[in-house]
Amino acid sequence: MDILRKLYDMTAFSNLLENPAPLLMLFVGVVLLYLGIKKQYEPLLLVPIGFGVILANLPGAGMGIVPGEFIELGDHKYMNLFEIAHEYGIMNFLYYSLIKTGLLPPIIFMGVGALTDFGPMLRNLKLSLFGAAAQLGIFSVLLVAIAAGFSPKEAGSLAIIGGADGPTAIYTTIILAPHLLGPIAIAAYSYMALVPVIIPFMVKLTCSSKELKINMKEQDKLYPSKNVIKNIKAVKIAFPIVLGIVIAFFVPSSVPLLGMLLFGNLVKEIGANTLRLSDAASGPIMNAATIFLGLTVGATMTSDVFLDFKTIGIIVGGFFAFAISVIGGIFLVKGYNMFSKKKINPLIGATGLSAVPMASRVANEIALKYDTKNHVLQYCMASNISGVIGSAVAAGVLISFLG
Amino acid sequence: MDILRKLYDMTAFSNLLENPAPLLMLFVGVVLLYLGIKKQYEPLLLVPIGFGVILANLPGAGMGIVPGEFIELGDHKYMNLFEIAHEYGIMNFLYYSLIKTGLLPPIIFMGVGALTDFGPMLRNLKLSLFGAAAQLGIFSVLLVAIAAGFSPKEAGSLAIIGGADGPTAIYTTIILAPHLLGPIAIAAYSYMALVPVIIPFMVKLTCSSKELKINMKEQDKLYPSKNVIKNIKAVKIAFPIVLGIVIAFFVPSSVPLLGMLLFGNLVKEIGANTLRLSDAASGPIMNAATIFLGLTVGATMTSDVFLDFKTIGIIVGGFFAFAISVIGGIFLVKGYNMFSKKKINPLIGATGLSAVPMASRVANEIALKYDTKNHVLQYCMASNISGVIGSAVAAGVLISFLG
Amino acid sequence: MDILRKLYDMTAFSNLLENPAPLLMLFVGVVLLYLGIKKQYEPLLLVPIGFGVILANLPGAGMGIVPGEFIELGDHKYMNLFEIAHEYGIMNFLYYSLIKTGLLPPIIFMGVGALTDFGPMLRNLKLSLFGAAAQLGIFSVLLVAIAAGFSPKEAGSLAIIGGADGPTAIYTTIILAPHLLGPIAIAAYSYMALVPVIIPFMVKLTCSSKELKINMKEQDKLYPSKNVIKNIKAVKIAFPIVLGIVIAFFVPSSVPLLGMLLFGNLVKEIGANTLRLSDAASGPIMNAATIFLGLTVGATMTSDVFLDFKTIGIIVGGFFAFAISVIGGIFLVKGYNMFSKKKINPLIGATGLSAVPMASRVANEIALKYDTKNHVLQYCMASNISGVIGSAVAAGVLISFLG
Amino acid sequence: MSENFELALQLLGIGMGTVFIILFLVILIGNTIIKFVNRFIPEAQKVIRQNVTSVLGITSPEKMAAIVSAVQIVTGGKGKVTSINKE
Amino acid sequence: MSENFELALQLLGIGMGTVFIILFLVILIGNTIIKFVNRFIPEAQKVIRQNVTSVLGITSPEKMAAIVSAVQIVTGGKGKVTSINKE
Amino acid sequence: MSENFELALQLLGIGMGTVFIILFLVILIGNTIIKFVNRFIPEAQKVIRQNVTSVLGITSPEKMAAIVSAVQIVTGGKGKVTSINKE
Ligand code: NA
Ligand code: NA
Ligand code: NA
Repeated sequence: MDILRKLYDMTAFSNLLENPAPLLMLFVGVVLLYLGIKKQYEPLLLVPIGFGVILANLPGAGMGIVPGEFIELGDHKYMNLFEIAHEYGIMNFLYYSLIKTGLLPPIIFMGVGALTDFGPMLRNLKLSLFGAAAQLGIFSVLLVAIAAGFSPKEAGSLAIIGGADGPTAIYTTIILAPHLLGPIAIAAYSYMALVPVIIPFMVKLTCSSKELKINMKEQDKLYPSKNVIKNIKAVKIAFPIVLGIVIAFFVPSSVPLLGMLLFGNLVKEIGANTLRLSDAASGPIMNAATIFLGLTVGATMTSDVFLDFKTIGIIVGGFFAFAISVIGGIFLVKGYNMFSKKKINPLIGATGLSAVPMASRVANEIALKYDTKNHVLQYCMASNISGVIGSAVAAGVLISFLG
Repeated sequence: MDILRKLYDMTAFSNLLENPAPLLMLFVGVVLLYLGIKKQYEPLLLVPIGFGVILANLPGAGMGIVPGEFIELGDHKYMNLFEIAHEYGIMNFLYYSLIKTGLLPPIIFMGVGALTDFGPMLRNLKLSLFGAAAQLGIFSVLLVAIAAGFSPKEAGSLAIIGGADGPTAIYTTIILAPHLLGPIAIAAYSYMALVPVIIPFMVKLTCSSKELKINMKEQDKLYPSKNVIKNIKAVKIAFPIVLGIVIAFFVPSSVPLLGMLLFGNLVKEIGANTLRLSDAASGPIMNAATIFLGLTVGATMTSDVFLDFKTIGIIVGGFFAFAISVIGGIFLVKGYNMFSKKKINPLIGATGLSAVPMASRVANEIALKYDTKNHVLQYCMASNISGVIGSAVAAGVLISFLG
Repeated sequence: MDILRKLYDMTAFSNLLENPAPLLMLFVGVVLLYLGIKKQYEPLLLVPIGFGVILANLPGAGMGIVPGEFIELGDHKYMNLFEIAHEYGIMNFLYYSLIKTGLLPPIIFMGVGALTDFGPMLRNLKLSLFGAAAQLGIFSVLLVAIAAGFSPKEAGSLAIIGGADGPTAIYTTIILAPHLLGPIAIAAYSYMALVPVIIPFMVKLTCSSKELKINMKEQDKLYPSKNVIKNIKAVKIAFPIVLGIVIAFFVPSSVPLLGMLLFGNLVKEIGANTLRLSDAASGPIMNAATIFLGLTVGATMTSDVFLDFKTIGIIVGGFFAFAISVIGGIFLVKGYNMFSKKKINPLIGATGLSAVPMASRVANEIALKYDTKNHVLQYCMASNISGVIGSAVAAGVLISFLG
Repeated sequence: MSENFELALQLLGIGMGTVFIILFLVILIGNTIIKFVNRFIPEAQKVIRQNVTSVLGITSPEKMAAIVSAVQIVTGGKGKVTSINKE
Repeated sequence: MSENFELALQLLGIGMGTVFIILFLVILIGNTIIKFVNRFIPEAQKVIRQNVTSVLGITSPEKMAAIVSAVQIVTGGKGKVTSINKE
Repeated sequence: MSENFELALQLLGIGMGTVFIILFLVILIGNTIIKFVNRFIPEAQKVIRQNVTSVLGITSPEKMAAIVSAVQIVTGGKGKVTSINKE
C-alpha cells in the first residue's frame, strides 16, 4: 500500500486533479504542432513553440516559465542565473539568460540580415515608402487596444503584431509586456503563416482588377528611372553601414534590432573574406537561437497566463493589426497613383507589411493570376524588405515612449 | 638569486612538492586518452574527459572544478556566474553554467533524438519490454551500494551506470551526487565502450547455442504479427508527441531528458520543413555540448575527489550494474520463451541495456557467428532504443525519490 | 509642438549636442571597416570590431561597454549577468559573460589548435628557438612603456602586442588592464594585418642579399639532420599531450590558452574518431566566438576610453613591440650563423613573431624574390608556429608577475 | 542504514514496476497510433516542402550528383561538400 | 484611460511620422550612395582572397577550378562552393 | 617608478629566459617523442575507424554520386544530402 502511495505521489495525477487546466494547454500545444507540421505554418517556429507549450504544461515537470516577479528580490536586485537554474530548472535558465535579457531576437536578426539581399530594394528605392505606410496597423491597433482597456505597454506589444515580423514582436514584448510573450509570439507567427490567406483577402476587398494588372516593367519602360547602379557590390557594402548610423540618430532604441540586422547583412555582402562570419550568423547561430527561442517562448504559455481574456484580445487585435497594415500599404499606392503618371501596382503596397519573402511570393501569384506575364516579385521585394526596417523603427518608437 | 626565486615561484614545482597527488591524476588522464585514442573507447567523450582530467590537475593552472560548497553563500544564495569566473576561472564558469545547472545532458539528448530512428522499435513494439527488464542492474546495484555504505543519493548515481546511457548518468549524478560526477561519467562511458566485451561475455555465461540460433525472421513468418504500418511517417511524427505527454504524467521528473530527446526526434521526423533545427540539434549544438561536457566533467576529477575509496566502489558497482542489466534482459526473454510459441532470440534481451547502436551491432555479430544467415540487427535495435527510454524513466524514479 | 518636442527627445540629437565626441568614434569605426573590407586587413576581426565601435558610439543606443567599476558592488561582489543585461543591455551582457570572464580567447585558441598543423615544426624542431627570440619585442617594450609612465599592468598589456597574436593579446589585457582592451585589440590585429609591410621593411633594414639567399633545402642536404619521423600520426597525437603537461609545470598561468590550443590540436590529429569535435571547434564554435569577440571588443571603444593619450602610446608602443620582435628573431639567426656551419636564412627568424600563416607566406615571397628557387615556407612555418607558443608563454609570465 | 536499505528495496519494486508500466505504455501508444494512422491517414501526403535544391537553381538530381562526384574525384575522396549555398 | 488614449493618438502621429521619415531617409541614403559609388568607384575591384584551397591540400589550381566550374555550370552560376573540407 | 622599472628589467630577464627554456623543452620533447615513436610504434596502425561511408558501403565517388542522385530522385528533389563525411 505504502509503495503504491509513493508511486502515485511520484506521478503527476494528483497535480492534474487539483488543476486540470494544463490539459487544455496540452491541447493548445498539440494544435500548434498540427499547424506547424501539417499546415506548415512557419514550422521553424511553431513546432518549437508548440513543443514548448507542451513541456511547460506537463504537471510536475518544472518546465514552465515562472513570472518575472519570482526572480525579483526588490531594490533592483534579481536572482542570479545559477540560482534560477537551481530553483526553477533549465527552461527558466534558458529563458532568463537568452530571452528576458533581450539577446536572442537581435541574434536572430543578425542571421536574417545575413540572408537578406537589399538588391531589389536598392534597384527600386522609391517603393520603400510603402514599407512605411504598412506600419499603419501597428499604430491604429495601439489606439484601439488602449481604448479596449489594455495598458499602454500591453497595447504596444499587441500592436507590434501588425509589423508582421517575429523577432521584432518578441523583442518589443520582452521589454514592454513580457507576461504576454507567449500569445503575442504565437499570434505574430500564426498570422505571418496566414499571409497567403490574409493578403489575397485584403487585396480582393480593396483593389480592382485593372489596378492589379498594372505591369511594373512596362511602367519602367514608359517612365524610366535615371539611376543605374554601376557597382552593386560597393553599394551593398556601404548601404548597411550608412543606414545603420543614420537611423540610429533618429531612433536609437531600434539599434539592437536594426544594428544586428545590418551587421549580418554587411558580413554577407563583403563576401569571401568574412564568409566564416556570415555562415555562422545565418547557420548554426540562427538555428540554435531559433530552437531555444521557440521552446522557451512556448514555455511561457502556462495555463494561468494563456487562459485569460487578454489572449482573445491579442488574437483579435493581432488580426486587425495585420489587416490594417496591408490596407495601409495598398491605400498609399492608390493615393500615389492619383497624382503620378507612372502607375504602381497596389500589390506592392500590400507587401509593405513585411513577412519576407512569403508576402512577395503571394503577391506575385496574385498578379500572375490577373496577367500571366506580370511578374511583380522583384518590385514587391523592395517594399517587403523596407517593411522590416519600418517595423523595427516602429518598435523603437514604441519602446522609447512606453518602455 | 632573487630572479631565480621568482622564476621558481611562477612554476608549479612548489605545488607539486607540497602535494604530488596530481601527478597520479595526470597519469589517469593519460590512460583515459589512451583508451579513447588507441583503444577507441567512446573517443568523442573519453578524449575530452581525459584532457579535462589533465587540465584540472595541472598544479597552479586553476582549471580544476571546485566543490559546490565553494560557491554556496548560505541561505539558498550562490555566487553568480560572473563571480565564479572571476574567482575560479573559465572551467568553473563553464561547469557551473552548463553542467551544474543540468543544461547540457538534455541538450545532448535533443541531439541524440535527432539522430534516433524509432522505426525499428515501432515495427517490433513488443520487443520494447526487454528494454524494461534491462534496467534491473540499476535497482539491484542500488540495493547493494546502499548496503555497502554509500548514501542513498550516491548509491542512486552509482546505480544509474547500469542504464548504459551517458547523458542520463550525468544528469542524474548532477542532481543527486555532483561530487561523484567524474568517476561516474568515466565509468559509464568506459563500460559503454566495453559493450563489445561485456555483452558477449554475459551471453556466453547465460545462453545456449540453440537459443542464440533462434531466427527472428523465421519466427515472424511462422507467427506473423497483425500490425502493418501504412504510413510510417505519420506514425513517427505522432509517436514522440503522444509518448512524451503520457510518460510525463507518470514520471514527470524524466521530462527534461525524455522531453528533449523526443523534441529532437520530432524535428528530425518532420523532415525538410524543420531541417535547420534538426541539423543544428544533432550537429553544432550537440558537438559543442559534447566538448564542454567532456572537458568540464573531466575537470571535476581533481586528485582529492578521485583518489577515494568510493571511486573503487563506483568502478566495481558500475560493472555489476552493467552486467546485471544485460542478464535482466536475457532472462526476461528466457521467461517469455517458456510461455510463448513464438520464440525470441535472447540477444534481443541483452541489447535492452541500451548503449545504442553498439550493443545491437555486437549482438548481431554474435548471432551471425552461430548462424551466418541470422541477421537480428533490426530486432535488437527495438529493445536497444527502448532501453534508452527505460533508463531515462529509471533516472526519473531515482530523482523523484532521492533528489 | 508637444509632439515635435517628444519626437526630438526620442532622437539622439540632444545627446550629440551635449557631447559630439562619439561622432569622431563613428569615424574611427568606419576607418576600421574600411581597413577590414577594402584593405582586407584581418577582415574576420576588424569588420566586427569596427562595427562594434560604431554600435557602441551611437548615442542613446546603449550598446557601449560600461567600465568594470559600474558592475562592482564592493567587497568582492559583482552584479549578476541578468542584472547587467537588465541595466546595460545585450552588449554588456555578452561582454561581461563571454569576454570579461576570459572565456572567448581560450575558445578561439581551441579552434586555432584544430586548424594548426605542428608537422612543419616537428620536422624542423631546432627552428623553434627563433620563436623564442621573437618575443623580445614584448619584454623590451614593457620596459619602455613603464619608463613612459604606463602602470606595470597597462605596460604588460601594451607589450603583449609584440606577441603578434590576437587572442593572446586580448586574454592578457582582460586580466591585466581591461580598460585598454579596445585599442590594444585593434593595434594587435592591425599590425598583424600589416605583417606584409612590417616584415619586408625590417628585413630590408637588417639583412644582406646574401643572407636572404641562403637555401634551407641545400643546407639540409649538406648537413642532414639525423631524425626521420617514421610515424608522424603517432608523434602528432603524443606531442600536444606531453607538451601541454610539461609547459604547464613551468608556466601554469599559460594553461587556459595553451591547454585549449593543444586540446583543439589533439582532436584534430586523432582524426575521424573525434571529427565531430574538431569540426565544431574550428567551425561554428570559433566562428561564433569571433563574431561576439569582435563586436564586444569593438564596443569597449567608447569615446572617453579611446580618446586618451594612452591610445597613442599603445599605437606607437605596439609598433615597436612588433618591430623589435622581428629583429629579435633575425638577430638570433645571425648569431647562430656565426657559430654554425649549417646556415639558416634570417627570414626564419623574422617569422618567429607568429602571425601564422601570413608571416611565413610573406617571408617565402621575399625569399623567392632573391632566388626564384628558394622555397622557405615550410621552414618559416616551424618558427612561426613556435612563435605562438612563445607568446602564450610570455603572456603567462606577464600574468603571473603582474596579474 | 537499515532504513536506507528498506528504501532501496522499495525502489527496486517501484523502479522496475514503473519502467515496465512505461514500456507497456510505449507498446500501447505505439499500437494505438499505428491503428489510428492506418485508419485515418493511411497514405503519406505529398508535402509541399520549401525545396532547398530549387532555391539553388539546381533543377535536376543529376546535376547535384555531378557536383558531388566532381568534388569527390578531384579531392581524391578526401573532400566533402558540406554545403552549397546560393549566391 | 483618456490620458492613455491621448498618448496613443500622439503615438499614431509620432510613429507613422517617424516611420515615413526613416524610409524617406532610406531612399535618400540609397540614392546618395549609388551616386557616390557611380562617380568614385564605378567598377568592382578584383578581390585578393585568402586562398582556402592550399589548406585543403588541393595542390593544383586546375583541380580547384574543375570543382568550381562544375558547380557553376550545374547551378547556372547560382551556386557557390562555400567550403570543401579535407579530412 | 624606479621600482617599476626594476620590475620591468627583471621581467625582461625572467620572460626571455622562460620563453627560451620552454622552447628548448619543445625541441627536447619533440625529439624524445619522435625517438620513442620511431622505436616503439614505428608504423602507423590501421585504425578501425567508425567509417560513415563504409557503414554505408560507399567505396567510390561514383557510388557516392549515385546515392545523392538516388536520394534526389526518390524524394522528388525534395531531399538533400547535407553532408556525407568520408574519412
Ligand atoms: Na513590417
Ligand atoms: Na538503458
Ligand atoms: Na608570437
